[in-house]
Amino acid sequence: MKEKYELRLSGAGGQGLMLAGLILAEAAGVYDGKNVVQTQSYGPEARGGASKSEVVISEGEIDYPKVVNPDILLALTQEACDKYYPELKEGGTLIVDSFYVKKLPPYKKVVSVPITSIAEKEVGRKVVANIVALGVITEFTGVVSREAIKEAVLSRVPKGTEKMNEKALEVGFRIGRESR
Amino acid sequence: MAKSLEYIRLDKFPHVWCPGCGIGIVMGSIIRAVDKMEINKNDVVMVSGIGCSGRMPGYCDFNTLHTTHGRALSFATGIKLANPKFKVITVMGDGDALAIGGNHLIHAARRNIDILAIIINNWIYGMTGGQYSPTTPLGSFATTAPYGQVEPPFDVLKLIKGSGASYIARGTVYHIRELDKLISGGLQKKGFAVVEVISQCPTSFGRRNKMGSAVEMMKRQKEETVPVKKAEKMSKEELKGKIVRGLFLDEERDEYTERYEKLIAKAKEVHQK
Amino acid sequence: MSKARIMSGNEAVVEGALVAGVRFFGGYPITPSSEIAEVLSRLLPQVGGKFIQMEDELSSVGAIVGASLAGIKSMTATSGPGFSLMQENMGLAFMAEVPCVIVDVQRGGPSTGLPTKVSQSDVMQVRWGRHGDQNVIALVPSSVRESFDLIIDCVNLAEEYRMPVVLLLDEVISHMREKVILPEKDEIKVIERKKPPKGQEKYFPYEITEDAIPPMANFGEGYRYHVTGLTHDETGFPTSDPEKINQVMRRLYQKIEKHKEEIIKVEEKYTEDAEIAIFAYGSVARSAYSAVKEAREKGIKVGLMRPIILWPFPYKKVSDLANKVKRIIVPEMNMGQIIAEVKKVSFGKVKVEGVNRIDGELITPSEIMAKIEEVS
Amino acid sequence: MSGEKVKLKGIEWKRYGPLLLNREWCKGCGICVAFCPKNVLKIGEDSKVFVDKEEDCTSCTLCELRCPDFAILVER
Repeated sequence: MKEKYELRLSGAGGQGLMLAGLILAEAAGVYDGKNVVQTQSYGPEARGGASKSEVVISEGEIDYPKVVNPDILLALTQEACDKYYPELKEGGTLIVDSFYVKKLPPYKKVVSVPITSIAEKEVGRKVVANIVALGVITEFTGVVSREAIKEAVLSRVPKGTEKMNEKALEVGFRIGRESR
Repeated sequence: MAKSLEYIRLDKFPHVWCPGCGIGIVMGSIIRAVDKMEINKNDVVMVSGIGCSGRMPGYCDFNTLHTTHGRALSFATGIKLANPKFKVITVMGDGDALAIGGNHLIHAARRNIDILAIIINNWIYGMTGGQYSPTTPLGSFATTAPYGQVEPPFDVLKLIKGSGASYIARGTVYHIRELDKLISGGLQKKGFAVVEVISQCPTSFGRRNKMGSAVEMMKRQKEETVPVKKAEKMSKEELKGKIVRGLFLDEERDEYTERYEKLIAKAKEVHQK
Repeated sequence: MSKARIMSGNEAVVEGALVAGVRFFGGYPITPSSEIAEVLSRLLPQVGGKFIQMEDELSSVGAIVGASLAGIKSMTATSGPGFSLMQENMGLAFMAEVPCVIVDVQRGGPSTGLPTKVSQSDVMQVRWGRHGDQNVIALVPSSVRESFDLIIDCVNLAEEYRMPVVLLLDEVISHMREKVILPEKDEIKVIERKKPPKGQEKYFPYEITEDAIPPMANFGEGYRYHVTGLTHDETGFPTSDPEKINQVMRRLYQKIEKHKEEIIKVEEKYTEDAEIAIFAYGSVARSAYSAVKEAREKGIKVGLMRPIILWPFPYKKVSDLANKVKRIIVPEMNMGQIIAEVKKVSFGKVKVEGVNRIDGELITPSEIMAKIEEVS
Repeated sequence: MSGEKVKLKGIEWKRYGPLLLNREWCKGCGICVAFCPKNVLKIGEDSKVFVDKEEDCTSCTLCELRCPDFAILVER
């Protein structure tokens, strides 16, 4: 793995991106033992419209905490994709939910899968789309380990929903694998 | 006899208040209430805002705190919540309690925190030279009401009642035995207790409004007030220009710091799980 | 057990405050500080502490001063607009020498300004927000871990010096989550206020002592003393005697002046051989450090001086720095507030230049780098 | 003896029958005089209270209760 990864998880308020960002940070920091900083949009910004959560993962010290040019950009809405794609690092990975993002930018390294509809079909709940997305990111990019993300997910999701979220993660792993 | 001397800081006397000012009379009444309850002086905290009434804690041999204008109740809230063993008395003027500190007053009442709030109402900002206050009667003169007060005054007791205190009374310094009972009742009350005391400011209010000496002003307290029982039988017409005095509310309600102790027990239980 | 955790600056403040012994919080919610109140409302009662959401910021400081007089370590948290409202009763806390901690998470202003965005524009409000003269102590963390460490220092300093102490966060530090490993409790030093000697008959709450810090008895401990925001003599009673006023007011000032060398805390990186120095604090210091490392890689000799305690200001250290470098750059998220302090002691020695941002975004390393390249 | 000096808590008072006066603290407002049911008290030429008819005092304590200056005490 290279020294430093910048991730941006973007979409709309209510899609669970803040939790996803926190889980990713815990997977990298607590379970994989790396340095990590997570920031996110706050206030009205985080409620309606475009919302984002950013994670910087590094083997070394992290000074500037924000993401400038993400290595990995997750876009769960068309608006987020349009807004943040231009900032994607050259050679970076774009992961979109094709359930919402119909118009793809002219870019080769893109994973386009209907995350939300898969979440509904295979896990039974749309709300776990964020966890499915974490599975995809993990498996496709290797930015965190599978074990770490699993532990982080299980420690953060509400009690009683562990099984459902574990399944969502497994589904994400599978899609990630298939997309490679 | 001489009980009052046990409770005052003798080396600070004579006090700063003008001849005939009623604040000293209120202070005597508060002291008698504390004495009657036999509370250890170390457990009494007296808090004030500023102005003439703000000086009272300086003369009382309790734990005393003279704060900023209008904020007495916020400091008192911190003291009482931090250590509920304290018997906390706040002394405020009408400007203190009802203008700049109005918000703290209604919220202390809403919480029903066990504090005795004495509001000494002399209709005016006395110490600063006689500017009008939220209780200055319509048409009265003040240094900032040279053409007569144009704003209607607060009815203090209605305001408090709407906010949720558990003890509400109004007395005058003229009716001193009654005042002793009202203040003593307020001090014994577990909950937020308000006693409004009608008092005279001969210097800044009386003089400007041609009310005569302190004695004349106290005579007005006798003539212009009616006891609450009597007022119940009087018509609106008869009550015009009269101030009703006495005990208006004495209710048993859950007190804030006791409720908070229960919250702590609950939180500890949740924590242990 | 100490293990790695992911937590925000605001959460770290809560953890640190509890370790330092804070058992009373009175506050009023305001972005970006509200998480401090939210988490404390849950955690304080679990340890027998008290949390109260007051009706406004004026009463919040009133309540914590009251609680502190009752003997409980207390704090509040707010942001710029709320901090403005707190100035009045903070002034009383200075005058009456009541220990308490105020956390100010800076956001953009004036007025409601930029509620959810970062700024460093309260640095002078902290210093000069109140009327009258007083020395202040304000700490500026640059990381989540440091937020934990410095809130403990704040509580300790407040108790030690009998005064309000400010933890000056900014929105970036308060909201960002970082991996931290917190120290064990037994590794943390907690200071309690100096009390009058046991059995002492007469107590002067504002006694003129050698260290300029009078011992503090709590309400209820038998001394029944008087506390006022008016100028007072050593007994605590109001006085208008110029000699007495002078004595007490100068002692108040001396309290910090006398101990400033012990209080001041500065971190330096690569300053030994630096030709250009960056003076940065709070979140901006992170960007500055990033720029310093980049510049060093390019062979430009740049160093960083970062005040961990902003007030009292490290004038001596900055003056020494100005003696050895050719330029000082002061990046800050305001129109140039701390730069004036740097200039005060650099005047005639070295040119001082700012990098300023007031749009709610954190200054980036590349903006600082551009300035470095411009002046090198 | 009327006018006898008495020390209470280190402060000097003068006794007139059941009444103890502290003329140092009296500001001469006249409240005690005006509301004494038996007209026992008067304001002197020095604008301070004095006991005029100590034999009429019934120890009702109204003067003590209403004195804003804590300058009168009544023995009962």
